[in-house]
Amino acid sequence: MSRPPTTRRVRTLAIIAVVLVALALPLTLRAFWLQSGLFAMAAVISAIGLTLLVGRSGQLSLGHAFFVAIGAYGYCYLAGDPSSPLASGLGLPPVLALLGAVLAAGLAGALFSPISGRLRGIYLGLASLGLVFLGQHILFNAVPLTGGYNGRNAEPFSLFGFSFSDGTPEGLTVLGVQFGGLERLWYLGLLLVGVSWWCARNLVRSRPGRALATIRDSEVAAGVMGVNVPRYKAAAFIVSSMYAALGGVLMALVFGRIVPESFGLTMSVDFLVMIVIGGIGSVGGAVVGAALVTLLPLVLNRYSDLLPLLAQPGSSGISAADLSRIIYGLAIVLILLFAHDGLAGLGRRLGSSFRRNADGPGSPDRPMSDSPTTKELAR
Amino acid sequence: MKRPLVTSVCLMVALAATSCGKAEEQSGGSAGGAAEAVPGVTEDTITLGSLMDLTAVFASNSRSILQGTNLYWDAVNADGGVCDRQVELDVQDHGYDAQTAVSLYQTMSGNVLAIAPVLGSSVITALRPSFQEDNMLVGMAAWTSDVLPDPQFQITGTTYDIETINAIDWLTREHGLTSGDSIGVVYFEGDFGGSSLRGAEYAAEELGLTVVPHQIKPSDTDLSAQVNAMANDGVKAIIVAAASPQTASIASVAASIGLDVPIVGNGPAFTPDLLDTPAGAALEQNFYTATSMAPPSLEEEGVQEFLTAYQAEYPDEEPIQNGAMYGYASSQIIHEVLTRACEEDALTREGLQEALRSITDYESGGTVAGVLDYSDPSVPPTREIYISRADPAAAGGLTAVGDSFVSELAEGYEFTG
Amino acid sequence: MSNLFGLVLNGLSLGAIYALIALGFVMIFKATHVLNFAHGSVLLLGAYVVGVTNDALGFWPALLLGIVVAALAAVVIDVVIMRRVRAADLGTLAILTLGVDVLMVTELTRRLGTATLTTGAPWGTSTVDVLGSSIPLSRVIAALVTAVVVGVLWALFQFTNWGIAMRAAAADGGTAELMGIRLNRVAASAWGVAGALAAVAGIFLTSFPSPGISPTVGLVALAAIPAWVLGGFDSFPGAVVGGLIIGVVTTLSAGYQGDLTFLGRDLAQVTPYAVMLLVLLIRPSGLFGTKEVARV
Amino acid sequence: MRGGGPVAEARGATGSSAATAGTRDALLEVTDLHVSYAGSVQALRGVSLWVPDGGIVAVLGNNGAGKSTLLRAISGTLGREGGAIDGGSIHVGGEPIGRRGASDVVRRGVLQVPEGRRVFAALTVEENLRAGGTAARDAAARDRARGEVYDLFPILRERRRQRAGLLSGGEQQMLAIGRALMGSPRLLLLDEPSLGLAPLIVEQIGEVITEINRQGTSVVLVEQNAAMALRVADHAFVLEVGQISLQGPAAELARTDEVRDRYLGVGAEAAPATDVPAAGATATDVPPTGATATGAPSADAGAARPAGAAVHDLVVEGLTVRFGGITALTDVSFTVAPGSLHALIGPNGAGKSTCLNVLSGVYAATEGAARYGGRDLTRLPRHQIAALGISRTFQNMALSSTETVLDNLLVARHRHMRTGFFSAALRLPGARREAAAQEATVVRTAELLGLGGVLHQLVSELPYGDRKRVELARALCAEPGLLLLDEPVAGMNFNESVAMEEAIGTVQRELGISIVLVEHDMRFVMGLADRVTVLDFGRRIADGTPAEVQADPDVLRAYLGTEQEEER
Repeated sequence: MSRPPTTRRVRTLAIIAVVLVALALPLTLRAFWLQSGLFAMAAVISAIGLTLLVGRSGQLSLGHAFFVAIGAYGYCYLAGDPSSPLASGLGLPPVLALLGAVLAAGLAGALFSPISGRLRGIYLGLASLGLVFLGQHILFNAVPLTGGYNGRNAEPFSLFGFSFSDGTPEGLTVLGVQFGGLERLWYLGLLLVGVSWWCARNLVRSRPGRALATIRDSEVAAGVMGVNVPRYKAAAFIVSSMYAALGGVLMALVFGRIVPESFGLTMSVDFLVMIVIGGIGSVGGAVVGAALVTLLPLVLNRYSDLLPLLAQPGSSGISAADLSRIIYGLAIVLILLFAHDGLAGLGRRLGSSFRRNADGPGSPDRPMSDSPTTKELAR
Repeated sequence: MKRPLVTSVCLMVALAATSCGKAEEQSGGSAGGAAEAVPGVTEDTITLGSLMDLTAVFASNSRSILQGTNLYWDAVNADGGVCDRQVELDVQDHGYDAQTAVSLYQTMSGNVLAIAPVLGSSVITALRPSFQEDNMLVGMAAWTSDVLPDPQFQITGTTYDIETINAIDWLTREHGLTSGDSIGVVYFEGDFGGSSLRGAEYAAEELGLTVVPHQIKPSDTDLSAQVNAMANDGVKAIIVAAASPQTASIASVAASIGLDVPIVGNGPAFTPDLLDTPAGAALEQNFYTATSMAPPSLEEEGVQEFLTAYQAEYPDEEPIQNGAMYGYASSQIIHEVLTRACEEDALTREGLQEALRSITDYESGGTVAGVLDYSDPSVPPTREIYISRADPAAAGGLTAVGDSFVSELAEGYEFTG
Repeated sequence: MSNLFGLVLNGLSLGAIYALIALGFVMIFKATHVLNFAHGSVLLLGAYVVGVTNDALGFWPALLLGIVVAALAAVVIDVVIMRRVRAADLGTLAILTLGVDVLMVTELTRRLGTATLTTGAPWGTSTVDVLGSSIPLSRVIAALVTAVVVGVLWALFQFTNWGIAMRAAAADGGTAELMGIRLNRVAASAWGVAGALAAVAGIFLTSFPSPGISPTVGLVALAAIPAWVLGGFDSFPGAVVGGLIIGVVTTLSAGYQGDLTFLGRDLAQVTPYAVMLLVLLIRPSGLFGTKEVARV
Repeated sequence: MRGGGPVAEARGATGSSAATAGTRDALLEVTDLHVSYAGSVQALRGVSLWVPDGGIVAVLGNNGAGKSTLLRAISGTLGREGGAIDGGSIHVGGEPIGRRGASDVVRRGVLQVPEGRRVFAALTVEENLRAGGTAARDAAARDRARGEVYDLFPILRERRRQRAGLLSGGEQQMLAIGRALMGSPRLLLLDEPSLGLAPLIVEQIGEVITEINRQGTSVVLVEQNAAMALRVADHAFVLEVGQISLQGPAAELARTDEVRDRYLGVGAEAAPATDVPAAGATATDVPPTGATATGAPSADAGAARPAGAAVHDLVVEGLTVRFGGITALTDVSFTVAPGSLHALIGPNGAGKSTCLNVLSGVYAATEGAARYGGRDLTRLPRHQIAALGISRTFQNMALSSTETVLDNLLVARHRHMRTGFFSAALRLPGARREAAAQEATVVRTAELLGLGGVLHQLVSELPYGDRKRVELARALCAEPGLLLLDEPVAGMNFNESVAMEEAIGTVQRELGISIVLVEHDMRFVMGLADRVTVLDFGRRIADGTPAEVQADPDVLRAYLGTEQEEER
């Protein structure tokens, strides 16, 4: 979309500002914030993939956690120590393992495409839910590959001997801050998020992106315009799976150890919460939604004990933990009640109302029925 | 127009300024020379961290553990504390989510001397590398042998596999279980159930029994299919390595289909209010627990002390044997560790580890079976257990059957973890 | 052989409970196109109310109260929250109900605390002998109640104005509105009935052979999702048949787990979803669901 | 035919300002009504009309003229479609209809029979009637109403246990009317009751309407079938692009050339475009668009031409399409010569769109073939048909409304582009070059159709007429050899449709492509087409030049009904 040049310049400057701040953050953030931020980054990458799938091609998926798991476990297996007695690996260099894991998820997405191509809307959503349960079953039972219930360790990421997950080589210090594993991983995370965002924005504005949007709005129109609909739907699934997997790899790196319990229904639903709160179909919305959904519970948990009038853990009053869950639930409800097209829609409306104030009265807001929705799919 | 850039430059400057703060904190934390710099220890307080599940599946268990823990430390603090310091507990809720736990641990680790108690096997698994890195003493609200021989972990009593071996041995002695018989094992996937199943398989192998395993999840509460299957396999006893809802279901279904066999549960398999449920009669008939944690009704000094304190604090509630008793007993041991470290003037994480391993003959006053010996991290501190019978008349719903004991079979068990 | 027979009987009776839950899903979906993630917590609420009041009131009044409270809670969710966003898309609606679910489960978990509540159902732990297989009496009653509920629902749909209005609104809301049918009332009543069904299912799910009311009971409602899906989203007969199939599949895979270890442990957790996927592969709109028509 | 009755005074054709005195006894009074959808698309722009108590009023208009919007506004169901009343008022029996719900309107005795019947297919006839009676006061009133409906439609009594979905079209229409009568209406709103029905059945429906009215119910009859409507009604209003362009006593209107031309499709030669002052005068706020661009195409179209697809004969042979039990097309054959404009006409529901849908692969043919360039289109998936150089527009438009015009147009370049996911995601140089080149091509075509200024706007922000042109532009951007147009001027005002006519004519002449055109607007068709195929009830009833077809008695009968024919 082209905008007036001034708006574009403001946007560019804002992006530069955000990037600069993000680059400087490890200088000041404590470990908790770095760790939480990295979790958010992992979620952001996967959520971008899901919003491409749901918001762009109109395929509802509740199976995203499955592909995240393939990324996480794929990386751990490919990079893992071949001689480990519990869960062995192939011992590939981490970079290759990362690429391999992402490709493996793409392959899994392709294998699922015969089903995803046949089903629509809520049917596809709940069929993919089945994928999560099947996937978790495999994670629990394929012990030699996955380590079973106890999971397996993630090999630290390194490039040419420079480790991103621990402190080797030692003694890297910037402005008096020692750059250990988390600080270094932060930059790897930023890089991956940046590349993911950039690719997603490019895709949305390209030939495949337009084809997907047309499929979302009318499969018939897309077909008539020469789009091979089944193939593009499958491709959207594959791309989204690869994004999920990339997020999964980062997640494994941040965790250091992955367990199958993480990759369940809750994770899948959380991803849906992220893109819905952010505004379905909006890459920026997915980023904000993912950050919000990941950070909100962590921060609330961490700091809600600062609030007064809370009961001690173990007694029966409302404890800090309960309160943080309640705030989380309320946040979901309130955001969607007052902005059913998510934060992206809210932002758009605020933006356009600013513009309108500047330009005098203009057209009112666009209604729900025109936003890219999955409503039609439900039928 | 240019505001974003200006803002960002300002922010950068601010960040650079605060980075000095972080730098100082980092150097302070890693140097760790003076006693003042030890995380979680100040002039007048010792802070212990606790990672519990207060909102998800193990919420009720976590709450009762914290009841026992609070009970103990409140008494200690009223008594002047440890090492002239008050003991404080920093409790965080991970909601049984490993990711949350990992994040919470990041903040907690810099502010606490040790982590006790921590609940949730997937949480412990996910945090294990961090525990090792931080040299953190971890009081574990679980009895799995999977953590052996990591020296960080403090286990209160023996492990599930030993409990199960002792229980099966006891069944052969008291309930006529003989070679060729089958025993059913209903277990949670994961280290709790896995540990118990390993013990059962070892004992079965040694005694010529057949194990019929049934793996379940904590959300399974209707076990009629499994019990029917076990009845068809003609099991002579059932081991429950699961939680109390599963115990209740197994006992009541077994009774309803006429499967009249002893049911022995590991520690977490029982809570006293099960006896008020429709399963009560069946439990009274056939249910036993096998664990190092004493039944609250036990006529021993330490246990009675606990019971009195508990009843004074929570007059309307029954002490949950596995929860409150564990919280109390494990705090006793952490207390001992802190006292010893204090005596050595080594109230540091390393000092705590050494203090734990210096304990060779701790007697808990009956709350934990046997004499605890923590010197060898590759084995649990004891192999003794109590067998207790479900008894609505007794405090905590359990009455000990005989004294604590260890079987020869259990003595001979070797830990593979 | 008698083992198989017993397991199938057990499965059917368990399936009857799933059917009650799935009927609620269908009801809400047909009336408002919502995938209701809060269904489990409504179920839990119903059971909880029975659990805390049955000592004081006796079982039957407590049961009635539980059903009424659950139905009201569902109606309140619809009227206060869902009604404001009727036109929103499927994902938004589902996530909204998820937010409600988080709120309800948190509060109920907190209230349940450490106590194990029981429903105090008069059928206790009795069992019934059916052709040599013993079935818990509560399950037999559950199956009977489901049969009665299905019959009553059918009759309501067939013979009452409410039923006709409901079916008309589900078939074509716009036209129904033109006929003076108040869609909001129809929607609220559908939620209410679904809530009541959930409460009934909740009572059976927390009665023998289950031990009592625990916060995880709400999760069991999710186990009814495969039943709902494989029956077809908008089909009442589908919900019943789907429930029965999933019930039988679950008990069979739990009962024969010992012989099926090569498929991994704890098979009963995945078989419902595997069956659901298989059915969807062959029939993309479930067994009884309305086929989607491509429109231009 | 009713002679007397309180027929309102025949006002001048342009006198559609606020109705004031003289309508006190009006049962329904709509005053200066403005309705818009999505905040931007104006569907009604100051419509005033009234229905006297006991009268029958016809509202005539083409597709998209705003007829359905008017009904939605009256029945209180605008919100469902994202529409809102921006100004004006609606009174029933002297009381204003506020913005309260539809059920409130029903309870005041206004019931609507929706377009396309929309019976509840899975419910029985009796249950459908009960669904209609939910608003009735009590059980006795309901029973009485049911008795009356069964008396009116004996066939429904016979079939009361049958599922409504199994009824024939005519029976379904009767059921839909009966269902609304169950609410004992004072005012019945009928939305295109003749849609897709055989002339005989349409006659019956007309009689039924008269009978219902005789029993004391006022009727608003919204129709495209002007013949039947004007015969039944006392008074008629003609809606055109959201405004009343003509009104008067029905009998008088039926005799005017204007109506005969525009809505009966005859006498096109007799009434040239310049003789329609009413439409022209009321449509001043719509910018004359495509017309300005008509000079330019020759050069630009030439530029777009070389890459275009080859143009072949389209030979349709024995095409039959069945959906379930319904036969939509029966043994239809016609041939479209390369470079010609072939019109496909017929009453609503004749199977024209179905035919187009088969040609573009949207529907599967049951029998028959459609050969183009040696390939049988009925055997190809949609995207392969597109690859042969066949492109189409959709009657209801299938644009991505949240995307920009440019993006919508670029989709049509899909088959001319090669950028895949990988090169697109990484913005490889090849992808960037290709995107720039294709964008330039698309911009040329957009400018050809006067869309150059709106390329970066979202489709949802455009007025209806512009959207229709985006739809056409998209089809053209695909550089087709065969272009299928489904009602390109539906809902356009006169000037817009003239502009569109010129644009299509230019496109066809300059590009030399074949066009198959489905359209209702006879004047439009007759001015453009080289050859016309007429469908009725899925069968071909005539085929020939416009002049031949216009003279064909079968065609006249299909369009105007038997009675009208006799009158001539």
